[in-house]
Amino acid sequence: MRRFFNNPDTYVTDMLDGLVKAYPKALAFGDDPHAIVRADAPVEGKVALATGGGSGHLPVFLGYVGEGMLDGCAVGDVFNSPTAEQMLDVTRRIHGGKGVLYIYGNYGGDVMNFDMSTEMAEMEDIEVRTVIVADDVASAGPDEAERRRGVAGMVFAFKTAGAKAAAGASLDEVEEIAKRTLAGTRSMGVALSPCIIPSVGKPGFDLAEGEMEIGMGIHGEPGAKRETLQSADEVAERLATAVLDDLAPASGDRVAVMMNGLGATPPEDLFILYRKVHEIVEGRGLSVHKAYVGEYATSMEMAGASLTICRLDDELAGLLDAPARTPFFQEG
Amino acid sequence: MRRFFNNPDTYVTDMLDGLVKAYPKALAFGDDPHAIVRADAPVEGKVALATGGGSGHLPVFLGYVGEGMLDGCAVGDVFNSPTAEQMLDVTRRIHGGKGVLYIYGNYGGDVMNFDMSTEMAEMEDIEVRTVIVADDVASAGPDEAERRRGVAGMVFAFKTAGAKAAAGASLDEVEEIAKRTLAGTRSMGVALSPCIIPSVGKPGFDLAEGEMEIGMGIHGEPGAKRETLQSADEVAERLATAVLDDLAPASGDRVAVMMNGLGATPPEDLFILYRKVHEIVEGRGLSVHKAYVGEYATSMEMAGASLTICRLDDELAGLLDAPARTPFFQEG
Amino acid sequence: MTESYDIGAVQDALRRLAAALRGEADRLTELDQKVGDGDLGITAKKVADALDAHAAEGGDDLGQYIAAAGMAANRVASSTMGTLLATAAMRAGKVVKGASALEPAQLAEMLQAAAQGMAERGKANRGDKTILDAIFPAAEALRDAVDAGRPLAQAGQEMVDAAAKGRDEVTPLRSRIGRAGWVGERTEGLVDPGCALCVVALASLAGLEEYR
Amino acid sequence: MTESYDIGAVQDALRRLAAALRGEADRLTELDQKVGDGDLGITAKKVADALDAHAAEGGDDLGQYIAAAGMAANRVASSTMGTLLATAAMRAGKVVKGASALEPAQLAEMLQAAAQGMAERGKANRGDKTILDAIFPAAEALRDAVDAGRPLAQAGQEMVDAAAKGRDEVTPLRSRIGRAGWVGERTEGLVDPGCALCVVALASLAGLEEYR
Ligand SMILES: Nc1ncnc2c1ncn2[C@@H]1O[C@H](COP(=O)(O)OP(=O)(O)O)[C@@H](O)[C@H]1O
Ligand SMILES: Nc1ncnc2c1ncn2[C@@H]1O[C@H](COP(=O)(O)OP(=O)(O)O)[C@@H](O)[C@H]1O
Ligand SMILES: [Mg+2]
Ligand SMILES: [Mg+2]
Ligand SMILES: [Mg+2]
Ligand SMILES: [Mg+2]
Repeated sequence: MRRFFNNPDTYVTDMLDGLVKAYPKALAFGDDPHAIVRADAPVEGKVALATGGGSGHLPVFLGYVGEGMLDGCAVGDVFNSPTAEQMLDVTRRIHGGKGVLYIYGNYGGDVMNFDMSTEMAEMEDIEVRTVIVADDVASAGPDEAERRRGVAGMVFAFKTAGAKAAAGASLDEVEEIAKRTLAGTRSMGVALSPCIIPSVGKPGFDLAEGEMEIGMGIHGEPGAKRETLQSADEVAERLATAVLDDLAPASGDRVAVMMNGLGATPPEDLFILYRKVHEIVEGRGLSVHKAYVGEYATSMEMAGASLTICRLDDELAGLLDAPARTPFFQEG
Repeated sequence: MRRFFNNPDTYVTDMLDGLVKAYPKALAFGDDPHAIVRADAPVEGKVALATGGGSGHLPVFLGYVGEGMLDGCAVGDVFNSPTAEQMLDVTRRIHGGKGVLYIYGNYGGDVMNFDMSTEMAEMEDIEVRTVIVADDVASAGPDEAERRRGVAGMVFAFKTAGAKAAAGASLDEVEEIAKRTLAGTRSMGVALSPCIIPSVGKPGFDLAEGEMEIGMGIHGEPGAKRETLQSADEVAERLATAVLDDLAPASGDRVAVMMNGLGATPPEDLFILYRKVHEIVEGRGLSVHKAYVGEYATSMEMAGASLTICRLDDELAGLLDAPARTPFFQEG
Repeated sequence: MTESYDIGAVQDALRRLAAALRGEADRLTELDQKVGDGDLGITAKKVADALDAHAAEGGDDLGQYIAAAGMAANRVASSTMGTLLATAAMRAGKVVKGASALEPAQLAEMLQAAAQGMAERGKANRGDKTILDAIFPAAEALRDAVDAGRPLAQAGQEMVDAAAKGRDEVTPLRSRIGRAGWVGERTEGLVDPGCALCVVALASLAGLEEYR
Repeated sequence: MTESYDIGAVQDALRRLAAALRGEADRLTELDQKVGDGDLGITAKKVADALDAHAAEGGDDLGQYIAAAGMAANRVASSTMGTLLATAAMRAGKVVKGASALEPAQLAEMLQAAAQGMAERGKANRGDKTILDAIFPAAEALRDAVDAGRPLAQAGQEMVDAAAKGRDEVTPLRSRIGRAGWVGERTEGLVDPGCALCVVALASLAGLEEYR
């Protein structure tokens, strides 16, 4: 394993300790060290946003906690859900009197624990709503789109819903923005190598040099197909075609495009992929409102990339452009 | 090779094409596609800052072109200097009437080409000054510190000098800030894997799993020592000790700390390293003004990390905190 | 004389459950390795530790005490089964909130609430080949036996028999949900790990430790 | 009658230089592989292509024409040697700016300016085992021969002999600069690739193509 850590058992707590040491003005612990909230939480009179999920995907999830985005995040072990109580801890700390919106990826353990946390929060008279992210078109067909996994597309929902909440909107309004954003968001990824969970110590699957798995999930869930690695332009075309065919935007639509690296893929390569995606997007008569090229949702040291496209209307475009300040993401 | 590209010969031009497509409002080409400048260049009445060097290190170099940092960058092939004429192209386009400061890393080819560009620019009555970055303590002893390589520490000079220029300072003043910043900046890295130049197609050297090379350069230049991979805390201690012993700050000094990933190392691991570095820095009676944890200067898909520490005075601290907006770096 | 459980009996039951989960951990891991990610034994051990720690503390309100045992389990195990077991305990506790002793009818009500809670939590259906296919028949059997006035020992035996029968009936089927759902066809003929855990757990609660 | 070079002669010289660099590219690569990164042959070929393209165009001001040849070379080759060759041509051109024909004394002056330019550009010293150890003796020999009024053909022969002697004198030494400087001890006894290129280049300019 070509990695830096101490003890696999303290991998996540060491990481969180380093994170709060690095950004003491921005982030704070809850009662539980797996609960991370804005240092100024709760923001009174604002709808609060929370997310959560397994570690190993930075900046997803806790990297988006900050002004203009999320208020808190419950952090699980690597690729494992946090507990309901950790989520409840976050929920309590960020609640500013206007309710809490959960936005998180569609994984069984996360859903069950967030649901449990919701029940417990409601017993404390905190109103909680949930919007589940299911943007990965490779994980299920359009007929069962609600079964899809949640991947990098969640970042767009964090941004738009976060900006709406920062602007003073109600829980209904913030929830509606998150849903509207995700209704227009689709993703697909391609992996060129596995990654290693420190407590396991070896790759969860094999992927030989020169192979690629189109549609692989961010924990190594099997993809649509394993093939010979193709040129960047061909890979970009595969991803863009799958995402755009499913999203089916109308000519003239404005979109945001995210070319996301999974971990070990250099930014240089991502720009080479983006170049072709941009051409394809414009070739379909769409205009790119904003491009996001870099690491937004990762899988440790996995080599690979994912493409996310989000259809925008005027309000969503304005919310994407609104200011945000987190340790991992800034806008405006 | 687990990488995305089309033709090795067009690796850099494809990358730059994608980059300018992604950030058309921020970046523009010069006459030569290897010359990248702020879209609003030249900024009249401001000292202009330029850098340059080989590709393969994003965000170094061109990722720091933008408001509050650099005005332009000449981009060479992977790990190869750009040409003098490309540098001259950048120099001409960014010159706003108050002179140009070159800040770049101490590599033979870069130095010669920037010197040549300087001579040519002076024939066109553009005043050019040069500050060379030589922050890597592993590359030469303190007795021949001017021979050291330039690595991630250059980012601090880009930031402080860029902020000083944005505040309207003279070429003398901006040059002095860059020099003062670098006089207090030291770095050292550790590599866990090699990286691959696309046109070469195979790693430039071997580094087996379970080995680490302390002090390796960002192009794979040999380091101080090849050893068995140690725990994150031990690695952090090695780096921090080497950097701090050379810098020799006084107790009570304020510092900025950069825990930089070389490419394939997950951000999670960087925070685990940072945690220990933070303890050591505070243990020496220093206070951390600001931490930078992430990828600031990379070597393609190399696994590894580098530590940079920069001693600050009040003015430098203020310049670090001043606003900056580039596609890869934002502040304030 | 009605049979009834006080706090001491509940603590004993938790300890028996913990011992059973720990004792069967390796077998549960083996079963989960075939159809899932092989962490069910780890979950079982973590939950066992949490239950033992909880049993070391007392409580007046048995409902709250049992719900808190669920919370304690979830705190250490946020996997699917950890969450389902926590939910089961929380729901079971909720229906007897305020009680200082538990009578057979309440026990039957608790198991039904637990099954219902698991179903709501996991949004699976009976026949999807999950723990639901063991716990629902068990809850129904317990309710029927208690309603018919049969002694608790016999009612417990009928409960566990029903759970085991449910487990075996779905073994030939294909898993349709969770990680095993991705394995598809190859799950046919393999015991569902969650069902196996359910039988072990109910048997220990009923004092039938040798039952598998 | 003084010997002198016009634009046609300069174009011919550039073409001879290009042909020689191309012809020796593989040998230069081999030499650079032993002590450096093995790209010197690539640089030589790229420079050769640029010189041929430049030779296809004419120019009135020979100084500017030769300086522009250097710029053209740098445009395609930004490696150490590409930059040094470009600098050499630019400096050589500068000292004859405005000339439409070049006389022997000017040629000698040009070679000295070229050597001086390389030294300033690379900040190396004689004895560091670089191209400087070939080009400086060559420039001195040319100047002496021209000063003594010897015919240009003989002066050229003396120039190339001096370059080769300089190259051979540093071969036993250890490289102290550039990539070869990192290789250290193992460079002792190996020919410096830059010196080898210098001999080839000067020989071709002097019309002594067979000289190595
Ligand atoms: N949605 C669900 N509802 C009810 N039970 C489920 C569900 N998903 C899985 N299970 C049960 O959980 C068992 C696996 O538990 P566990 O190993 O903790 O899951 P995982 O490792 O996938 O989180 C399965 O054998 C099945 O009985
Ligand atoms: N600083 C220097 N000054 C003068 N000549 C140098 C210098 N560094 C290297 N050289 C010469 O350049 C030759 C190598 O050229 P080249 O292969 O282009 O270098 P690199 O591949 O390292 O850029 C050496 O053999 C030596 O003669
Ligand atoms: Mg499992
Ligand atoms: Mg699991
Ligand atoms: Mg070379
Ligand atoms: Mg080279």
